[in-house]
Amino acid sequence: MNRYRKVLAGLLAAAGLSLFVATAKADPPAGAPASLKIAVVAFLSGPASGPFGIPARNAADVWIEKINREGGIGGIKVIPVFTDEAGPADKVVTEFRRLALEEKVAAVVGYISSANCLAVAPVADELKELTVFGDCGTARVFEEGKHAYVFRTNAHTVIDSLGAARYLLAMKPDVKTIAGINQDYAWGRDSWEIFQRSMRQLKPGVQVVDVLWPKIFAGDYSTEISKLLVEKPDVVFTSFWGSDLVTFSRQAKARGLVEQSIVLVNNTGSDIKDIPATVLIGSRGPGPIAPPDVEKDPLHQEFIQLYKAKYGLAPNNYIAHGAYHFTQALQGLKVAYESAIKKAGRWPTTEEVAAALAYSTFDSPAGIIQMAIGNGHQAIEPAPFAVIKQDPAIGAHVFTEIRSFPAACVNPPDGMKSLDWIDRGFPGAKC
Amino acid sequence: MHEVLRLERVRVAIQGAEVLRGISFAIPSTGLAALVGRNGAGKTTTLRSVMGLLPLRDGQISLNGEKLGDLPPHRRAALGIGYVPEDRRLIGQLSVADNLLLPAWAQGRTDVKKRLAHVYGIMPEVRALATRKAAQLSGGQQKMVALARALMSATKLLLLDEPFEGLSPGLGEKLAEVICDVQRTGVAVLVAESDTKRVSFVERIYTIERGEITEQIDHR
Amino acid sequence: MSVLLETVGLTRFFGAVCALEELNLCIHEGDMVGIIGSNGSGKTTFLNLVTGYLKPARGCILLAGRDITLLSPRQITRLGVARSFQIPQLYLNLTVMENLLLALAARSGRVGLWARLHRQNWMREGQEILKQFNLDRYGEQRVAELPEGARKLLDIALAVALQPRLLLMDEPTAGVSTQDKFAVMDTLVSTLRGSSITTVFVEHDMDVVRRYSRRALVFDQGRVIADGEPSAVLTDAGVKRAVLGHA
Amino acid sequence: MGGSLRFIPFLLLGLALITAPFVLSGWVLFLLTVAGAKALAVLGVVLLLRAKLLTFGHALYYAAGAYAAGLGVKYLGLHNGFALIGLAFVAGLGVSALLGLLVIRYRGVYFALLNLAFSMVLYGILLKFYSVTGGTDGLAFPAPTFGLIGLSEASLRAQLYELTLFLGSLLFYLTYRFFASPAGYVLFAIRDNEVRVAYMGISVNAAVYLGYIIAGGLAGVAGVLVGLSVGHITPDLAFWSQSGEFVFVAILGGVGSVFAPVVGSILFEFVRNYAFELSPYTWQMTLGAALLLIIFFLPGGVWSLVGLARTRSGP
Amino acid sequence: MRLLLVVLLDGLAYAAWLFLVSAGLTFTYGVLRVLNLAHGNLYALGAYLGATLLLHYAASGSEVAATLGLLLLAAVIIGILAGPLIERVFLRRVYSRDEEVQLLLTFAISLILEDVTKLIWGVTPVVADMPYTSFGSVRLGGISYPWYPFLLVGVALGLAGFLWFVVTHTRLGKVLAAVIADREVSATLGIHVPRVYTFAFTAGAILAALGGALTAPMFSLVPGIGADVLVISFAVIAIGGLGSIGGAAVGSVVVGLARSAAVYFFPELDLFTIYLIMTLVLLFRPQGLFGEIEIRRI
Repeated sequence: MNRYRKVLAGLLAAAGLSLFVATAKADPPAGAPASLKIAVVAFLSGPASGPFGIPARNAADVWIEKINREGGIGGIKVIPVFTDEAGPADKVVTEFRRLALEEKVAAVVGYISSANCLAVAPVADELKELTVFGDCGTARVFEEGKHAYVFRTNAHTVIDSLGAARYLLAMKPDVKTIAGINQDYAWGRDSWEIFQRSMRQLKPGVQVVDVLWPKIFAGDYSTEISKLLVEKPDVVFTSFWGSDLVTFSRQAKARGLVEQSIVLVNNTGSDIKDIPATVLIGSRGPGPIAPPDVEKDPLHQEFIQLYKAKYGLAPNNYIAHGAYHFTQALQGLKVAYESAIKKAGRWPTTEEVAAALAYSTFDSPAGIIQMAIGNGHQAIEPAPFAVIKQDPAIGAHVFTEIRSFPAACVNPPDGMKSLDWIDRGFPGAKC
Repeated sequence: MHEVLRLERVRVAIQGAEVLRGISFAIPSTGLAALVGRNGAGKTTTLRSVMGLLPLRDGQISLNGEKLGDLPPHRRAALGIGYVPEDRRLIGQLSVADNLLLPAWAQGRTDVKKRLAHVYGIMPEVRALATRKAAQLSGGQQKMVALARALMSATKLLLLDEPFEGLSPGLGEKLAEVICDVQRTGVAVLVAESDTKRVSFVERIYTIERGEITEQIDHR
Repeated sequence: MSVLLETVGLTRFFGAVCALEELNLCIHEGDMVGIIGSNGSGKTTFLNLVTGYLKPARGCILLAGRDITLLSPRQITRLGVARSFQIPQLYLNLTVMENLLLALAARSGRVGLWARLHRQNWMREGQEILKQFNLDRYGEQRVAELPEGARKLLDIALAVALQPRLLLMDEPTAGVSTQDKFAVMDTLVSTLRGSSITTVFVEHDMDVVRRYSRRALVFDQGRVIADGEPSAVLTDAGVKRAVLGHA
Repeated sequence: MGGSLRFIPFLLLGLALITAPFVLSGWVLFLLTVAGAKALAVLGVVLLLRAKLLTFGHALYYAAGAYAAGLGVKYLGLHNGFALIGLAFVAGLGVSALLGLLVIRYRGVYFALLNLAFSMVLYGILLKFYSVTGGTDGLAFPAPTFGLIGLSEASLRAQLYELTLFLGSLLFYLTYRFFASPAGYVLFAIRDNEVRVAYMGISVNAAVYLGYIIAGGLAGVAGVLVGLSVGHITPDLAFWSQSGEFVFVAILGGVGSVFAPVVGSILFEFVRNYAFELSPYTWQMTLGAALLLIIFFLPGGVWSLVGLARTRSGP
Repeated sequence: MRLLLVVLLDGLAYAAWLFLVSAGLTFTYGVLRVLNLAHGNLYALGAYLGATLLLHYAASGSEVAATLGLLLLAAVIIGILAGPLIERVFLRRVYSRDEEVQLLLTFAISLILEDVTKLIWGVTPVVADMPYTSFGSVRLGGISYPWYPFLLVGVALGLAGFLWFVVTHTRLGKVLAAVIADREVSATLGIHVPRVYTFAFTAGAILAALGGALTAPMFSLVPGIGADVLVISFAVIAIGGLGSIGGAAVGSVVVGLARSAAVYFFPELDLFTIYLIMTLVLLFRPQGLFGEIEIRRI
C-alpha cells in the first residue's frame, strides 16, 4: 500500500516535472539570470543543530528540489548554498557578507538564532540583500527597527507563550498557581515574560509561586524539580528546548512532577519521541502540530512525503518546526518572485521582489501564511497546541486534543508592540 | 681483572654547556673508587650519567662489559646499580620501610625479605627507624636510610654522591665502615667527594677537574 | 664600625630538621665575612632568611636597626641587600647585556614603559661592569649559551650592579676550577674594594675563606661553632672536624 | 645608509594598507577590519605569554569593551565613535584592574583557568541581566559618528577599516615601545626567573599587573572595534571558545614580534571562513590538528616562517 | 526542617556527581602535574558510549548490577583506548616543555575529541535513561526521588574510599607517591616512570569517562557537554587543591550543598555559586583547601 503510493507519487511528480520544464523553458522572463542562487543558513553544528538546524536544512533541500522539479522560480533553477550558522556573531555577519558580496546570492534564507537575526538584519539592509528569516523568534527584529530587505515568514515568539496561556486556560480554567522554569537566556526570558503577562491579563489573580532560571544546557534539573515538587504549583511553564527539554521532561516524569502539576511547554524543541507523554505543548506555528485545515493542505502532505522519502521519518511523521519554517521562507520567496515577474513583465529587481513579498499571502506546508504585520515584513500564524499521548496503534507518541488559536487571536495588530498589546488587554484580538 | 664500570670518552652537556669533556675511567671488580673534585667539577654529572639520568653526547658507559647505551634509569637499577643522590631525597610521606621496599616492588623482585635482611644486616641502625616517616628523620639519619635504600638494588654497583656531607665525624666513620662492608659483599663502589682526605679508605682516587680526569692515585 | 646586619634568635626548621637554631649574629659595616660549614649546616638557609626568601620560625633580622624579618625579597633588595646564588638565577633567554641592563634599570628605579631598555648610559655602565667581570666578550650572547663559570660570574655581577650596602654571595667559586677560583675571587675582591659594600660570602673552600675574608664564621648543624679571625678559626681542630669531617 | 632605507618597505606597506578600500572587495575589507581588530586582543594574549602566562579567558575583556560601548549606545545615547572606543578602553582597563588584583597572584594552570572561570562569569552575567544586556539576543551597534566627520552609509565600511587601521597601528606601536622598555623586558624576565626579578628589587606582581591591565585594555578596544564593524554584539564574545581562539591565533602567529598577531589573525580569519564552508562538522578538529602541528613542528608560530623574526625573541 | 532535608538531599546528589566528574582531573594532575583540558571530552565519550551500550544491551528492567557493569565497561573501554594514546603519542613529548605548552596540547586534543564525538554520535540528543527511571523511586521529605542519584552517592563514596585505600595502603599507591614526590629518584630506584605516567593518565581517563557514563542516564547527551564539565571540575578541584583527591571530595560537597541552597533560597545566584566559592577560597588560600605550596630551591 505504502510502496504503491510512493511509486504513484513519484510518477505524478515526474509527469509534473516534464510538464513544468517544458513550459518554463518556453518562457524565461526577460533579463533573467541563468540560475538563482539562494543561501540557506542553519545550525549544522552545536546543540541547536539536532533539534532545529539539520531538519531545517534537510527541509530546504527537499523543498528546493521540489521547486526545481516544478520549473524553478519564474522558470529559473534554484541553486542552494548551504552554510553553517554556528559561531559567534562576528563570524555569522562575516559569512553573510561573503554570501552577499562574494557568492552574490539572490537571497538569503535562514537563521535560527534570534541573536543572529538581529545581527544580520541591518547588514542585509546595508548590502540591499533580500533576506528571509527562517526560524528565529524574537519580536525585536521588526518591533525595534524597520528593515526594507528583511522578512520573516514565520510568526514571532508571542504566539508561543500567549498561545500557551490560552491553551492552558482552555484545558484547565481553574488554574490558581503557576511556576516557571526557563533557560537563563533571551528566549527563556522572553517566553516567561510573555506567558506571565498574558496570564495576568487572561486570568487575574493567578499566583506565580516560583520562577527558576537554570543556565542553558545545565544538563541536570534534579534540584529544580525537587523545589517544584515541594511547592506544588498547578502548572509548570517551560520554554526549554533540545536536550534540556528532553532531560527536564524525563526527569519530571520520573519524579512524578508530570502527575502533580501540568507541565506546559511552549515549543516542540525536540523530537516528541523523547518527551514522555502528558505534556501540554505548542509547536511555534502549525506544522508539527497540524490543525485540520493545515492537515488537509496538499503542500503539508507533500512536504511530509518528500521529507520521508529522502530523510526518513518516525511513524508519527513528526518534523521539527524549524523545517516547516524554512519551507515557508522558500515558498514566500517563490511566490513573491513570481508575482513580481508578472507585475514587471521581466526579471524583477530585488526591491520589486521585496515589495511583492510585503503584505502578501501564500500557501505553504504550514498552511496559509499572511505577511500581515511589521510593515508587511512579519508573518502572523495561528498557535496550535496539543497534548502528547502514546498511540498504541502506531506505537509512537502523537499529538491529541489539538487546539489552534487563530492568527488574529495571538498576534498583535500591525504597528503595535507585542508587550504593549498584551498589557493593554489584547485590543483587536479576534479569537 | 674485569671491570664492573667503565666510562670511555664520555661527554655530557647540560643546557648546552659541556660539563663532562671526554671522561674515561674504570672501576675494577669489587673495587672501591672515589671521584674527587671541587663543586662543579663534574662529579655529580658523572654519577648521574652512569645512572642514566643524563643523555650522553658522546662516548660509552659499560657495566660488566655490557654497553649501557641509552638504557633508562629504571632498567639500570634493575641491573643492580644503586644510587644515593647528594641531597638524600627520600620520599618524605612514606615510612622508612616503605622507602626501602620501593625498589623491590618496582623491580618486581621475589627475594624482598632476604634482601631487606641483608641490608639490615649491614646497617642494623636503620632497622630501628623502619616505622618512622622519612620526613621526620634528622639529616644524618636520612643519609643512612638513603644509602640503605640504594643497597636494596645495588647488587653490582653502588654510586654515592658526597655521602659525608653534613654527617658528624662519628657518623662519617660509621659510614666509611658500611661502605667497606658493602664492597666486601662483592659490590663495586664509586664515591664522589670534594675532599681527598675523607676518602682515604678507598683503593683508587680519580681526580676530576672541569669535566676531565686529571689524575689517578692508587692507594693499595 | 656600626652594625649593618643583626639577627636575634633566628630559628628555622625543615620538617623535623632544625636548619638554623637560635642564631645571634652581627655583621659590621664595611666588613668582609666568610661563612664556612658542611652541606646542610645552615649556610644557605641563613642567606635565604636574611633576604626574605624563607621566613623564620622564630627570631628577627635587623638591617641597620630596622626590622626586616617579615619583608619580601623585593623589599629587602630595595633596602640595599643584594645576593648571588649557589645555582645562578639568570634570565636564560635574554642576552648577558640585557640581564645587566635590567639590573641597572632596577637600581635606577626607572622600570618605565616608554623609554627603551637599551639606553646609552646604561649600556656604557653595563659594558664596564662586564669588563670588570671579564664577561665583555659574552655581551650579546643569550645566557642559555653561556658556560657555567660565566653564568656564576654574571650572577654575581647582577648583584653588584645593584650597588647594594650589603652583598651576600652563595658559594661564589662553586663550579669554578681550582686554578681559576683565586683569579675569580681576586676579580671580585678588587671590584668590591673600590666600593664600601659590606660583603658576606658562603664558601665551601677553606682556602678561599682564609685568603679573602676578614672574619670567618663556621656553621655546623644550624649553629655557629666558631667566629673570628680566619687563620685562627680555621686551624681549630673542632672546626676542621666539623667542616671536613676529619681533623 | 641601510638604516635610512629600512623604513621604505614599511612605508609601502602602510600606503598599501591605507589605499586598500579602493581596491579590495567589501567582504575582504570587512574581514581585514575584523581580523585587525581582533589582532589587538591577540596582542594582549601574546603580551601575557611573554611572561609565560597563558589565559583561557581573555575574551572577558574583549566582551567587556564591546558591552561597555554597547551599553553606552543604549543607555547614554553615545554615538561618537571615539567616545565609544574610549569607553571600551576604560572598561577593559577597569575590569582587568579589578580582577587583576586576584589573578596576578597565580601562574600556570591556575592563571589560565581562573581567567576562564571569570570570563564564564561575565558570560553568565550577560545572559542573566537580560533586560539590561539583551541576553543572548545581544545589543545593536548603530553606525557611529566621528566628531565633525559624519559617516555616510556608503563609505562606512571603508572608514571603519581606516579607523581600525590607524587606531590599531597606534596601539601596536605603543605595545612595541612597551616591549622594548624596561617594564616590557621585565615580563620576559619573569618568564625566565621570577626569583631573580624579586632579587633585583623589581615587583613581579606590579609588572604582571601592568601587563595584565595593558592586555585588558587592548582587548577592550578590540571588542568595540569588532562591535562597530559587525554592528551587533552577543555574549558569545565572552565565551570560552572565543578565548580559545585568541590563544590559538597567538600560537599560530607566534609570540616573537608585535607583527605576529596581525599575521596570525588575518590568516586565521580567512582560513576559518573558507574552512567553515568546506567542513563545518570537523572545523574544531582541523584547529586542534593545526595546533598540534604548531606545538611539535613550529613552536615559533607562522611568524618564524616569515624569516623576518630574529632568532631570539626580541621585541 | 523538611525543606532543609530536601536541600541536603539535592545537594548531596549534586556533590556526588561533582566528585565523580572531577576525581579524574585531580588524579591526573596529582601524578603528572598536567591539567588535562580534554578531561571534559573524555567525560563526554564515556557518557555517549555508556548510553549506547545501555540502549543496545540493557532491557528496561535490567538489574542494577548489570547496568552499572555496562557503564563501567564503557568507561574502561574509553579510558583504555584514549588514555595510552594521548599520553604516549602526544603528552610524553612535552613533559620537558613549559607548562603552557602542555595546556595547549591538551586543549588541541580537546578540540579534536569534540569533533570525533560529533562524527560518531551525531548532533541529535542521545537519551538512555532506563536506570534513572527504572530503578524505582523513594519518598523522602515528602517528595519523590529516583534511586539512581542516590546510587551515585553510594558510588561516589565507594570511589572515594577506593582511591583513598589505593593511595595510602597499597604498593601501587606508594609507588605513585614516590613518583609524585620525585620523578628522578623514583627512576633510579627502578620505577618505570613513563609506565606509571601512562597508567596514571589512563586511570584519570577512565575516571573521567566513568563520570560521564554514570551521568548518561540522567542527562540527554548533546555535543558540547564536555566543555562545561571541564570548567566545573576545575573549579571543584581548585577549591580542594589541585592534585588532592580528598580536596576534590570536600570541594564537591561544599559546592554541591551551596548550589542546592542557592536554587532554593537565591535562585538568581545559581549560576555563580561555584565561581563565588572558588574565588573566596582562592582569595584566602591560593593553593586550595588541601593544596601545598612548593618552595623552589635556590
